[in-house]
Amino acid sequence: MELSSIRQNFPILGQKINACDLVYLDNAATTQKPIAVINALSDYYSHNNANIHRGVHTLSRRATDLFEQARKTTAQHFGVANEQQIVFTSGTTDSINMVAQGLSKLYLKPGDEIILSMLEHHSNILPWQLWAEENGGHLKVIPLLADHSLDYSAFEKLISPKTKLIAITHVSNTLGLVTDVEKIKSVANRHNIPWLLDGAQSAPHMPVNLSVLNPDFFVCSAHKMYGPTGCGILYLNERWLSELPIAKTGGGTIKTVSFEKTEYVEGALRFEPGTPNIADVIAFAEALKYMDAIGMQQIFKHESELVQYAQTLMKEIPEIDMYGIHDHKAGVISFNVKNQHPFDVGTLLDKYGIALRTGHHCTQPLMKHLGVQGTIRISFAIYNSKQEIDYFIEKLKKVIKMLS
Amino acid sequence: MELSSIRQNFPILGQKINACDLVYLDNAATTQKPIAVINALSDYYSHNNANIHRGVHTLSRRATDLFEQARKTTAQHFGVANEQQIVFTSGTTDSINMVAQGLSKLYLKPGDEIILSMLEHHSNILPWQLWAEENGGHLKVIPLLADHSLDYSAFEKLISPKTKLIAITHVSNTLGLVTDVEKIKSVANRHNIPWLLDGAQSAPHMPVNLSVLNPDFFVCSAHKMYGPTGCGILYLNERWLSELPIAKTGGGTIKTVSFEKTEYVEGALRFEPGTPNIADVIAFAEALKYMDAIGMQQIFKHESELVQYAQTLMKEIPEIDMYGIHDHKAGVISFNVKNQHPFDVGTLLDKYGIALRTGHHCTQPLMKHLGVQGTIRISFAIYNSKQEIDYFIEKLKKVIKMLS
Amino acid sequence: MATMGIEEIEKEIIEEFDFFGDDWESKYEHLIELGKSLPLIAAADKTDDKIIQGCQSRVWLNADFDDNGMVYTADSDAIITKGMIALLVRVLSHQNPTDIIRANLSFIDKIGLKEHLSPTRANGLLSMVNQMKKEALKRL
Amino acid sequence: MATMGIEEIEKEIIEEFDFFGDDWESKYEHLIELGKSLPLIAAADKTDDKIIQGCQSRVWLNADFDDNGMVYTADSDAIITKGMIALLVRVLSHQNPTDIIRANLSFIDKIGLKEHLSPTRANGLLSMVNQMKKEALKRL
Ligand SMILES: Cc1ncc(COP(=O)(O)O)c(C=O)c1O
Ligand SMILES: Cc1ncc(COP(=O)(O)O)c(C=O)c1O
Repeated sequence: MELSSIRQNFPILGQKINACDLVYLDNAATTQKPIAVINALSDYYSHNNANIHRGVHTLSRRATDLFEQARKTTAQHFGVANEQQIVFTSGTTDSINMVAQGLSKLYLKPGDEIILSMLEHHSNILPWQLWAEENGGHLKVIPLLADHSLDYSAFEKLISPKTKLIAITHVSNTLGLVTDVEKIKSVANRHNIPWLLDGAQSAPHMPVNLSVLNPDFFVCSAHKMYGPTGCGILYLNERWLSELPIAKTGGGTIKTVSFEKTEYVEGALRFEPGTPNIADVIAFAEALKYMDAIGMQQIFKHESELVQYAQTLMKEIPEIDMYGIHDHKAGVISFNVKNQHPFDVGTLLDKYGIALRTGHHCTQPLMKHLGVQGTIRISFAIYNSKQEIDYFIEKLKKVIKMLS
Repeated sequence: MELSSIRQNFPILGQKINACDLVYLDNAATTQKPIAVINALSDYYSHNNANIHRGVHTLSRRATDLFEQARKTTAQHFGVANEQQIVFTSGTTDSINMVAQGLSKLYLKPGDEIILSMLEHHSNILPWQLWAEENGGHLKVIPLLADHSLDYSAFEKLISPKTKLIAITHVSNTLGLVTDVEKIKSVANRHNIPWLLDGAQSAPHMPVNLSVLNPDFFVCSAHKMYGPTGCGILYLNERWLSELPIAKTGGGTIKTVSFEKTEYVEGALRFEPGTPNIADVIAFAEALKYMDAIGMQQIFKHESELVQYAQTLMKEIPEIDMYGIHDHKAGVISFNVKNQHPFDVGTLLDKYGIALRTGHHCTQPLMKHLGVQGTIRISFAIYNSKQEIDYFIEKLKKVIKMLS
Repeated sequence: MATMGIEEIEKEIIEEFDFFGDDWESKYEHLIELGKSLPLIAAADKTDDKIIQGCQSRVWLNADFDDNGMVYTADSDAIITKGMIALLVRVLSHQNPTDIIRANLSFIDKIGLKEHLSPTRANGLLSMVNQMKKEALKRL
Repeated sequence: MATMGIEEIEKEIIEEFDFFGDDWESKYEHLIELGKSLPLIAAADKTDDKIIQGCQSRVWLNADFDDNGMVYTADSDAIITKGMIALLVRVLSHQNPTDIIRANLSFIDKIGLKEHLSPTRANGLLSMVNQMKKEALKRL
């Protein structure tokens, strides 16, 4: 697919902001949506809307088929043979909480340890911290090397007989650095420790084959993958699909209910109490099909080129400090303008139609490690272009001048 | 507003099912969506989509304003002065789980008792049952009188010094019977016991003023109120807004985070970790505006007339057993055809384009009480008409003949 | 063995239903008749462990094997499901296990009742077909 | 008291900004200049308890009262926010508490910087205005 034709699939990109063309570089926060996804929502509500499972009428059957087909599409996208291992949630944060709440019921014990990294997003810190505080658990943190990548040898030394889980981001949302999953996996497997991979920032940018990576848990958000807000997935391996205790319960998850005793169903539905986010799950499947039509390898290649291109140009601006410069990154660059507050830079660039994010990016521990209050972050998607980066660089230089 | 013009607002209603006009009588499961709601989704994704809070760019500010405006609209709709008391969740089931998980952290103790009723939906049973099983708690059940309404005098006798919560449905999703909230409230207040009102089936059908009802918790689902799937609310009174322990946590809920210690924000955001369901929350506000434009009083009146009309006609069909016949009902009628399985009746009526629900309606304890495997349920919305009921009655009679 | 093979019986059923053309009411009336005429499953075989739980209508299946091939008896509490069962039993009974396992049962589609075999259908029929095949597999 | 009233100063600022017309770049350059020229808050007053936390840029506010009315000093770590603060301090300093409480500060809208006072803005300015009014209220 040609880049220009890709852009035309995204209605929002035609917009003017402050009389300038919108240059949307805030994709790590959320991506824009192709018309196929937007239409999937209208189509669903205009033709097929009904509550699912248990319904005997035509609309209900149609909606159920679309929903369960979406589960299959998602499983296929991630190379998962048994689609029951795909649980639909309301997003990455929700998924991680479900795992944390579930594990803390039977599996995690007082004194146990969980290993995280210095790169984690708050959503992959706070649920574990809550467990630790309430149950006398401990969080161990993989430190960073000088280039801000994970210190894998320090990681291995953190393992102890009390280590019960490794929960790690696949891609840093602030720096774009890609975790060496094979290293994590081999250590986890050697010590027989379950591990969770936070794929919020990898799933949008690169091929992710879960039957190859084979984590115990994998989580991601539809809204960062060209899909709608309010939808995400929790992948569980076969073990946890049957063993993870449920923390959230309600209609639709049961075989029989009485006030004395309830018998739960097996499979994904066990973890999907209540009316699911039917429309958004169906629209999410359209987003996955859209990405697959372009090809995840192609997406990664395109975005890597943008990162290289931008990094090279930015290195030449003396007023800039970049964090986590690397060849192998997933669509994200973080930087600061010396002596300037990110907020000022972001506010002025917005005036030129450039949307980017400033602040701590929900990674305060990493900010502290970098010794900054916040950074300026640009992040790419398939519809971004080198021309946009040129424009960004031009305006960035201008803004630096305005501020100094 | 005229009924005919209301129907035109719902694109799906123009549909043919099996060559017949769609007659959608499954509104208690989920309602159809007016074009204003569908358009709100496309508009949002085509013009305003961005991640919210903390963003400095124009789209982010717009999306944040729309989202927080939706909170205000929701608060106004329910007569709530402080919009921070409106927390957006993924639905009723999610909301109840949040309360159950939160209360079980600090407030509920082993041996404590929670009072529910025989009418409850599984989503207002299972979260409490999970607590009870895991923590040695007890569920007490308000029994029903012969007419299937709550036995309020038995209710009062269930109160003990160990009663820590009353969690009760505002309207029975299976029978449509309306709880006498004043009775629940006065007992709760007299004994100083917090109470939760499950408004999943009241909020769609009648005016609900939370500053008058003044429960500790109120929950409902957007998808049953002409809004999108994947969105609901948890209303908390001032006490619980500050006191309810959080059970789910992550990005966006914090002031400061370190691996050692986290300081949480105050207000609704405390309970909304991760990227919220931005688009659906905004579209939900459109649904509320749509209902308010018609008027909740008007909606209740229209649907009550339909219930009266249908009940009267159905009483004359000798093969029918109706459950919970009452003058004051919220848009729901449950019945069975003697000696016939609900599934058969539902399957054949679907052939005539009539969408209704059959089965246990996620109220198995009530089914057991009624001594049936399931019922056939018709449920109304603002777009239903007497002509549709005539058609339904005609076809129901035909189906009864086919089956016997 | 049955005097007719699976596909032959399927063909017979398709012709039988073709007779009704687009008149789904008659088609369903016929299905209901078939359901009513389904030989009852032995009470002893209608036990909880033989139940196949659809969300709504329940299905009981009993499978045996004799010189003529598989012998299925089945029941459901819903009459339309029972009619479908009658068709399935008619097609698969007294057939040899290999043929049963291979059967794709396309007649269900052709007589316009495919929806009843949908995996998301609440009537347990698809599970019944799978169970029928599983039982046949045991007898290979 | 200030020699000019709140609305008079607002009018002056509006005229000052009108000069730039639609040229937002110059307008922001002016704002940045104003920020840079804002008299520093006393180090002793720039303490954590005087901080008004916006999500991103932080604002410190100190309020006093003398014969001329309220005396505000303030600071921010972001320069644009500081420019806005300079305007607010210029308008509200040396005014009497009643006038401050009543002020609707419409000049911010008129000079095209309304977005900075949006309740969902991450810069803490709206909280600062509210805090300024609260301090005035104490001196009524
Ligand atoms: C009374 C009642 N409570 C709770 C629920 C659960 O709502 P949801 O499935 O939207 O979470 C329902 C929906 O069927 C209901 O009718
Ligand atoms: C690495 C990472 N983890 C988790 C999250 C949380 O995702 P969500 O806000 O969709 O729940 C994000 C989103 O910013 C992220 O980048």
